[in-house]
Formats: sequence, C-alpha cells, structure tokens
Amino acid sequence: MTPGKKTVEPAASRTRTRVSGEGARTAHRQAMLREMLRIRRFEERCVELYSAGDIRGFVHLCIGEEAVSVGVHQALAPEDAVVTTYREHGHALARGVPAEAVFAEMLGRVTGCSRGRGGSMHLFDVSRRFYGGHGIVAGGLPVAAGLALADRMRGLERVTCCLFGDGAVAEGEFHETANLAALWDLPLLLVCENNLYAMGTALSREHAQTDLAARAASYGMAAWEADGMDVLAVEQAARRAARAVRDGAGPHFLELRTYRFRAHSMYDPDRYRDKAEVERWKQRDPITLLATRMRGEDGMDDADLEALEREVAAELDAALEQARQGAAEPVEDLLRYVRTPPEGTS
Amino acid sequence: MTPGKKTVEPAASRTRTRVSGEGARTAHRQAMLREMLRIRRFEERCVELYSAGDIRGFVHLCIGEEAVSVGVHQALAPEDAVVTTYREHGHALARGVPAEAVFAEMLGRVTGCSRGRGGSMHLFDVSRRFYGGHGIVAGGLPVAAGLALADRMRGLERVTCCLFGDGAVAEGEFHETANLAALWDLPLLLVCENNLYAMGTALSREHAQTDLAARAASYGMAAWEADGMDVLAVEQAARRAARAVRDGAGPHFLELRTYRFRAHSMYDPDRYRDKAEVERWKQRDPITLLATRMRGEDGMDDADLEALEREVAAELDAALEQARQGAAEPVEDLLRYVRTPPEGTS
Amino acid sequence: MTKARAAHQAEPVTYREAMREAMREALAGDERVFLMGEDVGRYGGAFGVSLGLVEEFGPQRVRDTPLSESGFVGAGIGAAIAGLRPIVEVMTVNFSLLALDQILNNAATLLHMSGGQVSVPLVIRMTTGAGRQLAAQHSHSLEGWYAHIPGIRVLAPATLEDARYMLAPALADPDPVIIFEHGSLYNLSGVLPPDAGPVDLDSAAVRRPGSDISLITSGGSLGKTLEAAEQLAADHHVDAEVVDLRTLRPLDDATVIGSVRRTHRAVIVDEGWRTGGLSAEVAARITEHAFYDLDAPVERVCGAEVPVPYAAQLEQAALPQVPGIVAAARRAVG
Amino acid sequence: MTKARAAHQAEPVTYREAMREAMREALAGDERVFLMGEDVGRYGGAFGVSLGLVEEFGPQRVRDTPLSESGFVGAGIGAAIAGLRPIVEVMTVNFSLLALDQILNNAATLLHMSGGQVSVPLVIRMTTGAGRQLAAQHSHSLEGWYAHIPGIRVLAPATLEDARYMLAPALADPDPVIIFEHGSLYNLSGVLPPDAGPVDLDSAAVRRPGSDISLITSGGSLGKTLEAAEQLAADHHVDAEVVDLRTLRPLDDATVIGSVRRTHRAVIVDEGWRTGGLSAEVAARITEHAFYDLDAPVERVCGAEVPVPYAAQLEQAALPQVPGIVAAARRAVG
Ligand SMILES: Cc1ncc(C[n+]2csc(CCOP(=O)(O)OP(=O)(O)O)c2C)c(N)n1
Ligand SMILES: Cc1ncc(C[n+]2csc(CCOP(=O)(O)OP(=O)(O)O)c2C)c(N)n1
Ligand SMILES: [Mg+2]
Ligand SMILES: [Mg+2]
Repeated sequence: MTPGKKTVEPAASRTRTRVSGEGARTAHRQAMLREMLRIRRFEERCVELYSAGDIRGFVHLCIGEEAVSVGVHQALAPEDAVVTTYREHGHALARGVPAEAVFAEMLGRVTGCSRGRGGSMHLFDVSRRFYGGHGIVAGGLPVAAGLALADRMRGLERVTCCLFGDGAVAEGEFHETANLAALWDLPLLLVCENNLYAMGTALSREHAQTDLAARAASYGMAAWEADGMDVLAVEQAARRAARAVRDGAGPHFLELRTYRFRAHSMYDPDRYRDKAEVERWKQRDPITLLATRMRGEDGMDDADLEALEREVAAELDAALEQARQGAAEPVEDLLRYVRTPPEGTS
Repeated sequence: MTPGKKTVEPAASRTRTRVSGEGARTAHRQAMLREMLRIRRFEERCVELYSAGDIRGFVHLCIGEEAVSVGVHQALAPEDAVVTTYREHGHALARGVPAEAVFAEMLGRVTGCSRGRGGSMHLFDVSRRFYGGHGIVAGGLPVAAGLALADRMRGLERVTCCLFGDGAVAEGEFHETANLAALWDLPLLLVCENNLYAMGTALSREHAQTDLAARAASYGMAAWEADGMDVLAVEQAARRAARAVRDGAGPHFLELRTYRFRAHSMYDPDRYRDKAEVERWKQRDPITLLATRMRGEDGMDDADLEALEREVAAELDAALEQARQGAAEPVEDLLRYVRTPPEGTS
Repeated sequence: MTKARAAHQAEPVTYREAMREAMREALAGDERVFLMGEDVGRYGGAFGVSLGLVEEFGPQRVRDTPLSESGFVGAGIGAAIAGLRPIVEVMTVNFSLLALDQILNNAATLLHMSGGQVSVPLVIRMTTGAGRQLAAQHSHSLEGWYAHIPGIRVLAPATLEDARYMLAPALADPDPVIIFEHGSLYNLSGVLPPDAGPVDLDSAAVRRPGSDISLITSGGSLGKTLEAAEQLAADHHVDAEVVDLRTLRPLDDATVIGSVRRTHRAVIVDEGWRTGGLSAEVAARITEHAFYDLDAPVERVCGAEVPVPYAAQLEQAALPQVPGIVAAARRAVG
Repeated sequence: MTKARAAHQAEPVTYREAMREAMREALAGDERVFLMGEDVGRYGGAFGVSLGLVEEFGPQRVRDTPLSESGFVGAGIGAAIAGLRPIVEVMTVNFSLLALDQILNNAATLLHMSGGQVSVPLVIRMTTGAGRQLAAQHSHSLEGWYAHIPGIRVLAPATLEDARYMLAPALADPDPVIIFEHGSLYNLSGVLPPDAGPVDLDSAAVRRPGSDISLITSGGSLGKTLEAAEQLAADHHVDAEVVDLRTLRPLDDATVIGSVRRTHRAVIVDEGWRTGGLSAEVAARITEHAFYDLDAPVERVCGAEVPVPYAAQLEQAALPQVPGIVAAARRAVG
C-alpha cells in the first residue's frame, strides 16, 4: 500500500475523499492510523523536549486520546471552525496545523503557530479556522457559540466544533452555552472528551449525573455517546452529528469516553489513579485497536506499520529540526498585538 | 369563626399546628388566606408609598404570586433557613418578619430589618434565619447550598429553602449549585417561582427546555411541578418536598407556575405582555381561588372576609405608622458594618 | 435619523435618545452590526435605550438573551472573531462580573495570545454608577477595573455629544471597546451641536477652561464637578479647569498633565471607591509627570469605601458631592 | 505538627510546607474549619500545598469540588454564614474571576447590606503571579482588584513565617480574608524562627532597614526587591529600605509613609499591570501624605501592560526585574 502524501495534509481536506470500495477504505483507515501515530510520536517528543528543558510551562498530553482528535476531524471541512482546550496538540495536528509550527510554538519561537506567545496551551491557526487553545476550563464554549451564531445569522452552512473535557461540563459556562445553542438552534457540535478525570477528580466526584450525554439532552439537543478509543466509532458518530448540524438540525452533543494514559500535566505525579485502572485502559489503546483491525480486515502487516513509523519519524525529525531554527521574538516587540496598530503603522 | 391571634405570628410557627378535623382545617386555611391578603395589601401600600416618593430604588412586587410565599412557608420550621431574591416582600412577611420592619426598611429607617441599608431588594432577618434579599439573579443559590452544606456536615436535620425565578435557571450559578447539591446530597429545597417572564423575556425565549422541573431532574434530584396559584397545592408539594429533604433524601426542586399581576418593577412600563394574557391569569388570583373554595367548603362568607380585611388593614396601619416613626441613621455611621469592629470597640 | 439630519434638527434630545440614535445609525449602516443582551428587544432595554430597535431591525439583529452574562458576552466575542460587529449590552456593570472572565481572558487577550491572528472587534455597553437608591449590589462603579486591562479601550461618555458620537468610532475599532453609561445621565437633555461628528477616542476634553486648578473627572461626576467649578469661581475667586477624561483607557496624559502644568494643582473626582480606583492611577501619573510643577498634593474626592447603602442620606454621604469637591479644591489652592 | 513543635524543629521547611502546616494546625484545632476546592484532596492541591490532608482529616473536611468556582466559593460563603470556618482554595487567581461576583456582591457586602446581621468568616486562598511560562491566561496578578473591595482583607505572605502564621489570624477574623500565594514562592525554603507566632495582620514589615530610599513591594516581588537593595548598596552606595506591604487591604499607611518620611524617596515594585494597579494606590497615598517630604517623584516598577506571553525572553521582559528596580531607585536618588 502507498504511504499517500495526502496524509500530511489537513485532516479537513481528507474528509472530502469519499470512502468507497476496499482500497479506498484501507487508504482512509491507514490515513487515520498514521495520523494517530503521528500525534502519539509528536507528544512523545514533547516529553523529551520538556525533560530537556526546551519546553516549559504547562503541557497537557492527549496520549491515549488520539482517536478523538483523528475521528472527530474526519467530519470537519476546511470551512468549519474548531475551538478547543489546553489539551489540544492532537486536535491541532489533526486539523492540519503543521507539526513544525506546533513544535516551534512550544519552543517559544516566532515561527510558532502563535508566534511563541501562547505555548502548548494556546495553539492558534486562523488560516485553518483553528481558534485555540483555551486555558480557562469551559472558557472556549461561549466563544464557539458565537462563531456558530455568526454562521447562523449569515446563513452559512458551516459547523463550529467545540471540544472540551468532562470537567468543563460542571462549569456554569457549559450550561449557559448549551442553553443558548439549543435556544438559538446554533450550528454547534459540542464534543465532550470524557477521559473520566478532571485533574485528580474522578467523574463520579465531579458530577451527580455522570451520563453526560443525558445531561446535554436535557437542554433539548441531540446527544449521544461513542467509544472514544475506537477511531472508526468516533468518525461515524462525528460524521453523523456534523452532517445534522450542517443541515440545520441545531446543536449536537457527543460524549466520547476515552482515557489519558499520562498524567494530567507534566507537573502531575498522578497519585489519584489506580495503576491497574490505567493498565486496563492501555489494553484499549486506540492505535493498537485500529492496527489490529487493519491486520485482520485490510491485510496490513508489520512492514506496513514500520513504514508508517518511519514516515512519521521522518516528518517529525524534519519538523523539529526546522522548528529549532526558528528565531526568538525580540523583546522590543513585547507590546505588539496588545492592540491592532492603527492603519498604516505596524 | 375566630380571627385567631395566631395568624399574625411567623408562618413558621404555624407549621406546627397540626391540621386535623374540620375546624382545624378551616382555621389553617383562614390563616393562609389572611396571610395572602396581608401580603397583597402590604404591597398595595408599597405602591402608594412609592408614588408618594417615600420609597425609592427598585421595588419588585409579588402581587399575584402570594400563594407561593404562603404555601411554601407552611412547610418550613423556625430552624430552617430561607434565601431568596429581590422579589421577596411576600417571603419575608410569610416568614414572620414584622410588617413594620419591612416598611421601615423600604422607608430607609434604622428600624428597618436591614437598618435601612438594604431597601426593598435586601430584606434580612437572621433571627428568623431569613438570609435575604439577593439582587444578583441566581447569586443566592450557591450561598443557600453553603448553608445546607453546613447543616449536612453538622448532621442537623434542617432545610435550607432557596427561592428564585425562572430567569435564574439560565444562569451558570443555577447549574453549579444544582450539581453541587445533588453531588453532595445537600438538604436543599430549590423552589423556582416560575412567573413565565424574566423581566420582558418570556420563558420560551429564555430556555430551550421550558420544562424546568425536567431540567432540574437531569441533575439527578427529585423535581416536580405544582400550581403556583393554588396555595393548597403549593403547601402540599412543599410539605412533601421539605419532609423528604429533612429526612435526608437530598435536594429537591419545585417548579411553581405562577404569574405577576404587576410589572417587573416600578420602572417597567410592561410593554411586552399581552393585556389579555394578564387578564386571563387574574382569573386565577390565588386569593380569590382560596376564598371561593372556603365559601364552599368552610362556610366562609362576606362578613368573614371583611373581618379579615379589617384585621389586616388595622395591622398594616399600625405597622406603617410605627415604621414612619423610625429614625434615619446618622451619616456619621456610614462606615459601620463594612467590617466587624474589633472586640471591645463598636 | 441620520447624522446629517441630526445636524439639522434643533429639538433637544436626551442622552438615552442620543445613544439609541447612535445604535440605530450603526444598525442601519452596517449589516455586520447587531445588538444583543438581556431585554434589549421587546422590553426596550432596562433603561429604555434600545426602545423601538427590535421593531425596526428585527429579533435577529436586536437579540434578547437569557440571563447568561458569561454566555452571551462570550458569544459576542465569538461573533466578533467571525467578522460581525456585535454591540453586547450587559445591563449594568454590577452583572458584568459574571462575564469578566470572558472579557479579560478572551476579549482582551486573544489577539496577543494568538500572535496577532484573532481580532475581537466587540463593543460592550453597560450602565454604571450609583445615586438612585439601588443599594449595594446595583450601585457599583468599576470602570477602574476595566481600565486596568491591557487590550481593551474604555469609554465613559459624559455628554450628549459623546453619547451620540462615540459609538461609531468604537465600532470602527478593530479591538474590544467597553462603553460605560452612567445611570444618572440617561435623562440629561439638550440640543446636539449641528457640527458634531465622530469623537476622537484618544483625547480627553477640557469642559471648562481655567487657570487656578485642574478638576479631573469623568462620566457621572462631570456635572457635579462643573457645578463645583462654578461655585469656586462665584464664591471663592478660584478659576478651575474641568477635564473630562472621556476615554478611561488609554488615558490622555497630554491633556491631563498639560492642564496640571498650567494650574499647578489638581483634584480628581471619581465615584468609584477610593482605594485602588481609577483616581489613584490619575493621581500617580500626575505626580510622576508633573511632580516639579505641583504646588500642592493631588487631592482625590471619591466614593466612600462602603457597599453603597439604600437610605438616601447614607447613599448621598457615600458619593462625591459638590461641597466636597469645593473643599478639596480650596485645600489645594489654600 | 503543632506550633510548639514547629518552634523547636530546626530543619528547613518550604513555603508550601509552612502553608500546609498552618492548615493542618487549623483543621486539628477547630472542628469548624474545613478546606474546600478543586483537587485539594486526592490530588493534594494543584501545587501540592494540601498534600496528605485528606488522608488525615477525611473527605468531608478536605473536600474536592467540581469545576464550579462560583458555586463552591458561594457555598463557602454560605457555610461561613452558618458558623463554619471554611478555607476555600481557588486554584489560582486566574480562575477567581468566575467567582468574583460571589466575592464582591456577597462575601464583601452581606454584613453591611444586612445592617450588621450577616457575618462571613471566610478565608479564600489562591495562587497568583507569573514567571513560570504559563502564558496569558495563567499568569495574572490581580491582587490590586481585590484590594479595591471594601469589606475584605487581603494578605500576601511573602516569607516562610507569614506563610506559616498568617492563616490563624485570618481564620480568627470575623470577616472575609483573601490570601494570595505567589506561585514562585512555594519552593522557598528556610528555617522558621523558633519564637515565631501569629502575624499582626494590620502591619507591613520592614524587611531591610535603610535610609536613602524606600522600596515598597509585596508577595512574589519581595525577593527581587531585596536583591536590588543589595546591589544598590554594593554597587551604588545607596542604602535602600525594603518595605513588604504584607496586608494589601487595609494598607498600613503608618509604616509606608513613615519610611518615606525618613528616606524622602520611594520606588514601588508590583508585578501587576501598571495602569490602575495596586502600585498606583500606594504612589497616590505617598504623595497625599508625604508630599512635602518627597525629594523626587515616586517611581513605579510594574508588569508591562501586555497579556503575559509564553516565550521566556518575552515573559521576563514583561515582569519587574532587578535591573529595572535598581535603575528606578538610581533615578530617584540621582
Ligand atoms: C476555570 C478553571 N478552573 C480550574 C482550572 C485548572 N484546571 C486546568 S485543567 C483542569 C481539569 C479539567 O478537566 P477536564 O475538563 O475533564 O479536561 P481534561 O484535562 O481531563 O482534558 C483544571 C481543574 C482551569 N484551567 N480553569
Ligand atoms: C446577574 C443579573 N443579571 C441581570 C439582572 C437584572 N434583572 C433583575 S431581575 C431580572 C429578571 C429575573 O427574572 P426571574 O429570575 O424570572 O425572576 P422574576 O423577576 O421573574 O421574579 C433581571 C434580568 C440581575 N439583577 N442580575
Ligand atoms: Mg477530563
Ligand atoms: Mg420570572
């Protein structure tokens, strides 16, 4: 099978490759497998860079949750918008933000996707309608509702996809946004990345009603759950929901049950999770799940996998190398972008 | 039938008069009728005082909603706590805050229940565990949860009753409080006084899901609706809910559908409601409803009603007269109560 | 009514009508503009400012919201990012705390945090101030807090002309602007100057020229300050200059410092609580930039440090009043 | 470990441990005290301050909350009104905006608005400050905003001793107290003086006596300021006095003004944004009370007016640094 240059393009662009026939199915699955691998390996390098002191601040990994990023982004078109959290490396990469720009951002370089001003938690790429990268839990939700409101008022058939965690659902801003979205019929796709913990707080100690899809449904919006470890299930659920949103059926809520294999952030000693629980979930590693399936159904073999790993490694080597070349922004420019400079100046 | 001195005592104290036998039933209904009349006439005087310029600021009347105040307070004992909104004259009176102290508060006198510092929106009487009088919509909800949490932690079998409007349910603080209460099993009675409007905004333009009891139930708490114009229905629903809360069954939510016969506040020209709608609701005046019933079932006649009116008028005349005697607080005391003075000073 | 027509009419208008006219002009002139907030539509605005606009522009563009300050302010931010020009009315500053996270961490921050990619051309309007016996929770003056936030422009129209002509330049600003309307000004009435046009949002205004002392104020305190200036002239032969800051962020140092350099004395009048209020910043800047020109310490006449009480005499005692301004000015010149 | 034992041990403790010890002492000594906040229990606190406390005191008294800042801060207010003594941890000041309505309109206001009936003996702890490359939304210094609120006491422990001994008097205060812990201080380590005891919450502290100039600061900036003072002495023969405000509200004017009266010069060092920050109030008070004693304008060294950027060099440039403090002091004495 061919590596397919396509796989390094924005996930968004791939959504238009219609999945028809076995070859196409295999290529599509391979693209998703490759993207999940790419995210996994990208974040493993982030760990190294962090340990080496090249990346600082808060860094939140999505290792174990790659099926959410990759599956959901299959359903999004380039004209759609994405709003997410500080745990967004995977979403940014799946959306097509170049790995180099994300590495550079975390290294604090001017070539970073936020010019080094945002860091790991605040990745932005407006050219891809990737609107961050929000550090205040649930803070991105009302903003996403506003992006959707603008499309609604202008009659544009676009989807705004807002991703957030299970913890965010407890914040008042979730409630206000869910009500506004349902009340105003906004083209908003709410995706709850339920990894069962908000930092050290387990789902059952965050929420009286732990069926989050049921909670969302109570606002009068369509809401359902999918297996967040199975990228095919995520893709199917996301495509179905996104299509409905695009067709004007109003906001939809997806609860994707997943699990983070690593600690909450680099600072977190992870004392609150039972190691056996973590191990159990690792048995459902989204990459292994898809790979195993493809071995059975798509005739994928070790060689193919190694090839994928090699391509991903090559891309990331080059991206990191490039990122390291990026310049640091001169401190003279500290005050740039606080306000937009008046016309004619800069 | 005897006017019954009892009826001017705190509603709370009346809750212990067991309702048994016809005479008792009649006396109890008469007490509630009298209390509703008392609230109605009290607020009618507020209108006069406002027009005369003796009361200023925002004044929100509950005329039309008296069955909520009187019915709910039947279920509360003196050791219970009450937290409410700026539309609280009725709740304060039903709780037993003397009419004189409420008049005096609105007249800005030092003899007011908040020493004239709060005015109409901020009635307090800690001796009756009446904790205000909150002007920020939904702002009282988390505080009520905290009062209930304290009882829960100390194992006290008391109820904290928090009253709020339909508009408050849209605020994030409602959501956070509902989840905390259900998650922590707090002895909290949430009473939504649903008068179908938040200022000029109709229920269907505030909420995607207008069945507020259903919304509350989605947090995993017991929730039901009752006719907020029928004081007997309100009393029954409130007693049932309060008993359950007191017995440790966790938070309960009551939606009481009612209607305000007057504008939102003295400032409101009430342009947004169809006069016919208002007239329809006036056909269900809670005072007329109970009076009619008592004529049929309790042999009440015009003379009884006139007697009640006379007693109420006499009480309010005396209360207002007394309130007018109250002194204005000297401006030298402006900074008192900003912080508690150190021991030994004042 | 268009600006042209405004220029020709001579009937008096109120501050409320001037602000409404500014919004009507914006809604009529730019389809990207819409108004959103609690009761801005059918109710006509809590203070009647948007009365009639929903009938004229429809419920899509004059949009009633549920009680969800954080939700609809955040939605305004998103709509602005998407290219619309929302005017979000937060009924009063007292309720804006519920939306402060959105204003500080999103509206004011996204442009910089995204390295210049995400602009937020949002206008937020709110009523502010005390004086109507609304008690502690409805009488805040928190302009100083908003003026502390980098990335935001803060306006305080204190005159009919500013109420009428500050909105257009605010909407033309590519970044967030907050407009504070003091509740006591809505019934202010007068005739708009025929030649009036868009206000320069970078400059303070000298409302009364004078040579003996600079009285620096803004918003709801301008009237009291002008009255104090007249009393100082009539009763104490003190010729006071009155400076209306108008734009609370960024502050127009040139006008303020220039005035103090000429008068050598200054009194700042601010309804907000004294400690840590806007008055402190203005006082600090004056002593930083005009230290050697000052003949007396800068005086501040501010709100008393107390939750504003309901009772009339207590509320009046808690707010800046003309006699207090006159006394402070006399201390400074004396 | 009781205070007595603390007094006898000589091993060094960290600021984190000192704060934890203060909480343990409070929890052990008063059954009305409980700790509530996001991840204060099983996680041990986002910065490890409450590590081990849930094991010792149980999940009722060391209570993990959902992400609901307004909800659990409001619940803390209610529990305090009911007679308990809650310590509510808002993980960081950055998230406290979501609870600001509860803090301002309820905690700070209820006592006065109820005519003295409703006391709120609540202690709120939060981490504050920048310097760890956490970027704009996680690097705020908003102590100045809280210090603007009548009815609240605001503390900024900058030393091990204050971390260890400010909590007890804060809990003894019948009214709300907010404690700001600068994130850069948690690993500060040293030996607690054996004679240490409850801190007087009304007084600032002179951390380094000096005669040429007063350097006034607090919290996370104390270390840099002391360092600057040493450089001024070593390299420029300037003997600087360093005043740690410690209590940001109410400000201890006597100590601050007294120092400036002696030195005739002042520099204020504050990590917060300059415009409208706490630095402005301190500067304004100095010129109000010591105008005729000042030999130079009061200098302010503050955070740059920008959302704090992630990149190391930009973040460092955005915060007060030793060279900037030294330069300001030399301008003042020069
Ligand atoms: C309003 C707010 N409160 C607290 C925090 C600190 N915090 C950062 S992430 C987090 C947990 C969020 O959990 P969840 O929403 O489930 O997302 P996850 O990290 O699991 O992906 C917390 C408490 C924050 N960033 N914002
Ligand atoms: C947070 C907040 N937003 C807005 C207001 C202004 N306001 C006061 S009452 C009200 C309507 C509340 O409606 P509802 O909760 O149904 O109570 P009702 O007045 O109908 O009894 C509004 C918008 C406020 N006081 N607080
Ligand atoms: Mg989670
Ligand atoms: Mg209502």
